[in-house]
Amino acid sequence: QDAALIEAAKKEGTVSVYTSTDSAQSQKLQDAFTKRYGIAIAYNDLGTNGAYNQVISEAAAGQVTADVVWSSAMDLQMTLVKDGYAQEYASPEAANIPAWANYKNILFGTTVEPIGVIYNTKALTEDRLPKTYADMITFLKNNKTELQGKVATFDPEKSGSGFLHHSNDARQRKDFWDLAKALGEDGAKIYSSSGGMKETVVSGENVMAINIIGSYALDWVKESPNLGVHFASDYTPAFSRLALVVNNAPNPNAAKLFVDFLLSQEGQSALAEGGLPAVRKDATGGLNIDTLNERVGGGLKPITVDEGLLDYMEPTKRVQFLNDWKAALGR
Amino acid sequence: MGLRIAARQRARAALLPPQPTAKATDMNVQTQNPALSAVGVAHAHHYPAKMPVVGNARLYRIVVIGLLALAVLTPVGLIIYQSFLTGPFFSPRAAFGLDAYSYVFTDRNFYKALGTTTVSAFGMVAIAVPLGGLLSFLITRTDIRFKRLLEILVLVPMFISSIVLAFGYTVSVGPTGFLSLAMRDIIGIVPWNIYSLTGMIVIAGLSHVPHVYLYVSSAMRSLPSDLEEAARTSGASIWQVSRDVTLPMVLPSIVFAASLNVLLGFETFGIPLVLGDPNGIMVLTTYIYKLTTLFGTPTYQLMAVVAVVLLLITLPLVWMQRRLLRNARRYAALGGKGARVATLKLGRNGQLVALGIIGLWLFVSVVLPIGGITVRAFVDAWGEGVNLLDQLTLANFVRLTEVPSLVRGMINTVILSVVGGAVAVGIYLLVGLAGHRNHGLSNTVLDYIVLLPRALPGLVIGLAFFWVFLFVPFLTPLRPTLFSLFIAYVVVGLSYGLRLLQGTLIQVAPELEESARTTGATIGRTWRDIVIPIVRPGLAGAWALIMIIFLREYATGVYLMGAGTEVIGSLMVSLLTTGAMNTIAALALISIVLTGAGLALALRLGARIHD
Amino acid sequence: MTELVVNNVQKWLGGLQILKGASFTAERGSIVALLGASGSGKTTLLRCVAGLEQPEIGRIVIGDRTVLDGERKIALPPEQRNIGLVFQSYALWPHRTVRENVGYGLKLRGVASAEIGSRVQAILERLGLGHLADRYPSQLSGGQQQRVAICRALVYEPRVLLLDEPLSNLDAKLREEARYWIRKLILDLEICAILVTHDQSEALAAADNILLLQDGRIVQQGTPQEIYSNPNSFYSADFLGANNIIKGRVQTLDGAKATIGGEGWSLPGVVRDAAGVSGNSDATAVIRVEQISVSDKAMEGGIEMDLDDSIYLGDRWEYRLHRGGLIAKANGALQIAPGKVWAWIPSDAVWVFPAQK
Amino acid sequence: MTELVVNNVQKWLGGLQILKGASFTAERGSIVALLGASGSGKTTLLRCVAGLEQPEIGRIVIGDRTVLDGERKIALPPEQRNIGLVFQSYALWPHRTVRENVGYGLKLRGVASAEIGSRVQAILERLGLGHLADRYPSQLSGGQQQRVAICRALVYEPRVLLLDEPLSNLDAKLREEARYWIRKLILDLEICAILVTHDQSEALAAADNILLLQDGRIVQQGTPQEIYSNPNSFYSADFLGANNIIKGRVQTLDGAKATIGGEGWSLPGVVRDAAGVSGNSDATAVIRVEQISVSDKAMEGGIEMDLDDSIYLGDRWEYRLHRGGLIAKANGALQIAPGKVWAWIPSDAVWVFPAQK
Ligand SMILES: Nc1ncnc2c1ncn2[C@@H]1O[C@H](COP(=O)(O)OP(=O)(O)OP(=O)(O)O)[C@@H](O)[C@H]1O
Ligand SMILES: Nc1ncnc2c1ncn2[C@@H]1O[C@H](COP(=O)(O)OP(=O)(O)OP(=O)(O)O)[C@@H](O)[C@H]1O
Ligand SMILES: [Mg+2]
Ligand SMILES: [Mg+2]
Repeated sequence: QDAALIEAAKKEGTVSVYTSTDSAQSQKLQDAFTKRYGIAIAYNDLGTNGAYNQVISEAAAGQVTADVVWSSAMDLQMTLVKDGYAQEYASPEAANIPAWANYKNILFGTTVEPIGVIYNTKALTEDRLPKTYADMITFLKNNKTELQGKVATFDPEKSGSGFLHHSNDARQRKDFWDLAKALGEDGAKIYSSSGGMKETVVSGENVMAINIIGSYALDWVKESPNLGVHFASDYTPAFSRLALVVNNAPNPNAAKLFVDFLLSQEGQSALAEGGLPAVRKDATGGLNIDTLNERVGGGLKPITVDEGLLDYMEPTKRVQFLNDWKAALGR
Repeated sequence: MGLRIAARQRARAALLPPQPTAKATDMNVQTQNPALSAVGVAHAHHYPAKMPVVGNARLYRIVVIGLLALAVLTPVGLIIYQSFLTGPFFSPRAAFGLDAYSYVFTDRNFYKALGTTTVSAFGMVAIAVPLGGLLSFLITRTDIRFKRLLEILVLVPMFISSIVLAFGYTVSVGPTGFLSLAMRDIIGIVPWNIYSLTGMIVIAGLSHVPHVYLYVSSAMRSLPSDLEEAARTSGASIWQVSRDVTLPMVLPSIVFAASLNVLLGFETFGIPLVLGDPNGIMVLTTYIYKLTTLFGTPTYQLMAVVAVVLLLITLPLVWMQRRLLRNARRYAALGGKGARVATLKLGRNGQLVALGIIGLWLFVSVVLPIGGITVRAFVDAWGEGVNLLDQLTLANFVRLTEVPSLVRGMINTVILSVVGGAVAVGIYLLVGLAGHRNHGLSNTVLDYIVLLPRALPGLVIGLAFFWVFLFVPFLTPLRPTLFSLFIAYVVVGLSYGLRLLQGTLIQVAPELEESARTTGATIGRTWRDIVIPIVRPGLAGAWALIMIIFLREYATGVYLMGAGTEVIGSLMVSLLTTGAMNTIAALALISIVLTGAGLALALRLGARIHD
Repeated sequence: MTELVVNNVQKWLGGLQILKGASFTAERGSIVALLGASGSGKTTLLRCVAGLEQPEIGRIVIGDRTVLDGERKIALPPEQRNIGLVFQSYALWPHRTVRENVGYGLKLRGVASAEIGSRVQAILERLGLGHLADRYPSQLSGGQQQRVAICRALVYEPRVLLLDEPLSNLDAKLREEARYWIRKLILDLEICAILVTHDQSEALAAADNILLLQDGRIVQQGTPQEIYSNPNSFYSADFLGANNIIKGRVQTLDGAKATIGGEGWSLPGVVRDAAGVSGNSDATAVIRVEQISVSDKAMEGGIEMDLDDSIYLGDRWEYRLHRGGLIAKANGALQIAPGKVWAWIPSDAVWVFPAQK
Repeated sequence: MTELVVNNVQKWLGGLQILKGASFTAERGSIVALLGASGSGKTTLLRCVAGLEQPEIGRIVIGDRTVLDGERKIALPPEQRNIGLVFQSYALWPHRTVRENVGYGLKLRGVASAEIGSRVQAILERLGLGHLADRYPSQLSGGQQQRVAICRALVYEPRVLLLDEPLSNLDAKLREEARYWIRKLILDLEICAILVTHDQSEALAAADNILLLQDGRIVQQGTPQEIYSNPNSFYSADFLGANNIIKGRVQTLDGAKATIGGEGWSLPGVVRDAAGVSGNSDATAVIRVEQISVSDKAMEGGIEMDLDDSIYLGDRWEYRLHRGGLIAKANGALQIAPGKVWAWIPSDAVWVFPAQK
């Protein structure tokens, strides 16, 4: 660790983080950081759109207050980078994270969060659940009567995460559209938030929800006895919460120190403890990239942090995708 | 436009003193008074010029209404400006153009959403207004039992934001709600479906009854009973009295409550999001919501266009409202002859029927959603095949206290609603007085700007305020403080609070003010010593209302809150995305309890003033 | 036929007993005037009859229906009592035009709208309001509002008409016309009316019977002439008529005859309320102003007095007289110059009562 | 000294001209009574003086300040005019006790609170309200409220006092007391008062000057005696006094003397308003009731008439007489049995006016 950086950061005394991670999940991380450096965190949980919006608005107004943006909207983060809102920072910890998680020392993946399925244990049993991606398509097709109107998934039109999950699948898998059609045949219901989906599955209103954020789900099942989580063994995509240091950040040193800490073993362990699986292998206290891979059956396929994320930021392509999606779903 | 305003003023003028009309001119000419004929020639075809109205606090009125207009029109203007651009207004790439309009107006989904919204808004009004009027009548004008308790219970549906409310309904009467399951056990099927347009309308309608109740009841409370007694001695039964005297007398508040509810219907977000969205029932607000992510990055110009459409809807509403209420004096009834205020006797059967109606309504709109929330707050699992008793836990509440931002959020919310609410009522009162017995252009301005902020979805107005505080230089230091939230809340609460006060102000008989003036009080003194004390019960009511509104407001704060300025409502929105429904339910329950306590306090204060 | 029976009605308001057992009856086709000092409970009594207040104790019968019975806990609501009430405060509905205000009672009774129109117009014309039918109450003068209130209560021809100072804001001419016409209507329709008024000449002229209310109790009841010429208490004597109130001392007392006197004067009179009047006690005498005749010429049996002033009253002159502590007013047709005059006071016009505080 | 000048005040309300050029002056220490039919504009005129309405045309001066000038566009607000106004509708503040209602004007004038207390109590006692000081207006009877309104306007001793039927809800005794006391106060304080009243005896007794308002114009102005005995128009003659209105035909006309008659009767009289009265034209005569003396004994110069009825009026009897088309009322002290009577009508008491519709 660079002592000068720490010194300068302490002088700044505070770091302002714009994030979509709710503070319950990151409380351990925040506490650990503040305890270690005595630097206060102004923790702004703004949601993905809120964070993006505030950063670009502040920049335009010349009133930048954000130091670090730490958001799960990978595509929006990449857009910020591309549009020049982020500054390069060669973190000494960058070497300890996988290469796919480091985009040109500007954008860093901090977590690896699997995308999976949740189901109501009173309605479905573990053994009935399909093992692979392809099985899932068959399963949906074969149990139409049982599942009619009782399958939930993200609405890519209203949810940025949903769009990311679906469009990533579409990029990775040719049979994605078969899945979409199968969902359509089951009369799947679409939701704009994880919360909405979880609640309906907990209550049995929906039997299962597909393409849900698995890291959350792993926590949920601890509390809700009638909820189960499931991952396909051959293909479990995972997204990552990306962090960047904002251009002209008012507290650049504290910002850099915070990013360092996010990627450090201590920070990663604190994240894992809060239920956000660490991208580092050596993180303890919860799932890390290796233990997670085991947990999901070995098919973990993290989404690479690269320009590919911007594919669907292009309006025509995006609209095309959404139209295809709606057509497949029969809406 | 200018011409039309002038014409309207003239039409209105005919009912207000002193007014020029053709008839008056004729008489003027005919008069034989010699002193006049000299002047009369000059005035032959003119009505004598109006005398200047002095001592009428003109400057005060102009300044206050001007400031208010500034506070409302700045964000609104920003939205309108944004709608004519091709990108975010602050982006160097943004250019003028109607692209956004052409996108929205050629989008099939927009029309579908508009249609659905219209149906649901008017459906909601059709349920809420009659029920609200009936409730107000029963509670304020009759000797119905349990009045004190009912007064609070009736407002409970307002305690919670519509998202939480809708969520509460899913827990109780959703497809696997505890009541639905019980019903299915008894008759085999669940005879209702809340995930439908009808379900949305009924729920929205029932839960907006308090919005009507508040306005109408405060007007009814100050109605002297001799008017009703006169009708009863003429042979009218209680119901005829309420239909023929009480309701028409409070027409201004009913009309306002109706137009406000139409707007609320257009603006409501939580209920369609939770109940309509999964089945693809889309309304304008969820349509706007979609526009924030549809293109990856937020498309402000499209949102702005839809917001402009919503703004345009207010104009005919206000116009109609103004026409209906042209002759305000007709509703001034708080006369100078100290009439005794007595309540109508319901009789035994009347009591039973009335309590039955209220009980049923309370069951549907209070017990069901709040029961749902309460159940959810104390369990981790529910629904099909789950025995709720096995699931009881306090963990959800314990978790709240562990997260500093949630604790801060609760404190901030209480400060903002209790203190901020009181200050806001003070501000509304200043504005209300500025418009009181004022018939000029400034009053027209007031009428229109009052409803404007309510037409905009909270999310949009919050965003606009965020920009205002970001881009207006001397405001920037206020952005990270609660003050920015407060200002936005004041504007959002304007249509609720100001109108409530205006409705009460209108009922103060002019003689009461005139007698103070002739006794030697200036207009300011008159307001302070006569008008304000007379409307004080209304003030307490307004405070209670604003407190509730601020407590449960969620959308406005989404963009404005930051570290240290969290508020419960907006925190719940972000919790929704991570799926922490347990926490949301616990938070909601706490905020319901807080609201109930605050309201009881406000009513107590108001009550003491009233007796 | 008896149309209205009020029996021992007692009513508390704000912790005070306002009515302390009021009883009276009223006949069909007659007007009963309810007189009493301001605050004596007239309005409250009317409101009890109308059913707008629920007396705690008492019984009220209208026609052949018991509308109130404190013991049997019967209390019909106002709308079932078939009454008409003119409020002291008018209580016009500000949101309705004059026509609508007046027509409302008919509408409630299901009268065809054409007939409503003509009946309303007729009654409005009757009281000189025909041209104001489309105005709102706030556009009327006080007297016009009052007349509308009268029309509203009368138009549907109720069984019992309750009038609370219905003419107080009308000028003499209009008042007389309205009174005449109300009286006629009441006789024609054979209804019964209770008229609260503060104007005794109105009560004396218009009523068949007068009730005198004092402090929540009816203290005297009778025809106008009875009440006027046979008051049974100082309150009754004093309340009606224009009076000279004379404080003195009983000088001689012989059965109902007494002489009351003071410094330099004494007057023979009759005792009207014996309780508290005894030889040499203080007493108060009441002499109706019109009973004293004054002349500037010596008069046999007259008392010599000083005239301080003659005041013009339009149809007559008022004389201010005194003799020692005896101060009196009297009327006459002529102006008399101040100075010595002779006053003639018949001894049966000097009513002696116990001393009043 | 002239305290109030009202000059050519014109006012429109709701598109109608309500005041059509009212002018008058009022002196310090005097009471001006404003009389006029209901709806003639009395209240409106008072409101203009008070500054509650802004006349479009006219000038009003109070003391030495021009408070209104239509041409120079001056219009002082009510609170700068130093007036007191008693509203026809009382306009008591419902949220204040009687004491607070009355004390408000003093408080505004910065009087020390101890003094306020004593002055308020004194004035309340004066009008018999001392025990009600802590009540709210809604707990008072109508007459009590009215008295509170009077106290409120008087307590701070304004320069000009405007009273809009201030005594209409009081009974005769109370009214007389209040009137007497108001009058005394006005003389003592040397203020000037405009009294609107519908009660002509009140106007005649209390006022130094009477203004007669007809349809927004002042048609006659003078001392009570002038107005009563020298009316210049039918409206004036008819408005005041108790009158016999007699329709007939002019039979002879000789300067101011005329004989009016009809079927079976004729009366000599004087012409009071010549416009429209000519030989053989229709005419209307006004005879004050008190001018006719009636006797059941033949009287020289008397007219033989039929007495239909004697009606008891308390202090006197009213006789209903007729002779052919001549119908008249007269008063007397005695009851006379129906039948033939003789009426004596002085010819200068028969006022002949043009025929009225
Ligand atoms: N706002 C209004 N619009 C139209 N006409 C009005 C309005 N206000 C009053 N008037 C009319 O003006 C006339 C004068 O009213 P005002 O109150 O001055 O009468 P008034 O002489 O006081 O009568 P009263 O003795 O009955 O109180 C009335 O005929 C009334 O109908
Ligand atoms: N709510 C109340 N609380 C206490 N006292 C009351 C209340 N209402 C009326 N009173 C008192 O009851 C008494 C009778 O009132 P009421 O109105 O019947 O008098 P009234 O005879 O009609 O007098 P007026 O001639 O002045 O109208 C009054 O002394 C009044 O002060
Ligand atoms: Mg009364
Ligand atoms: Mg008037």
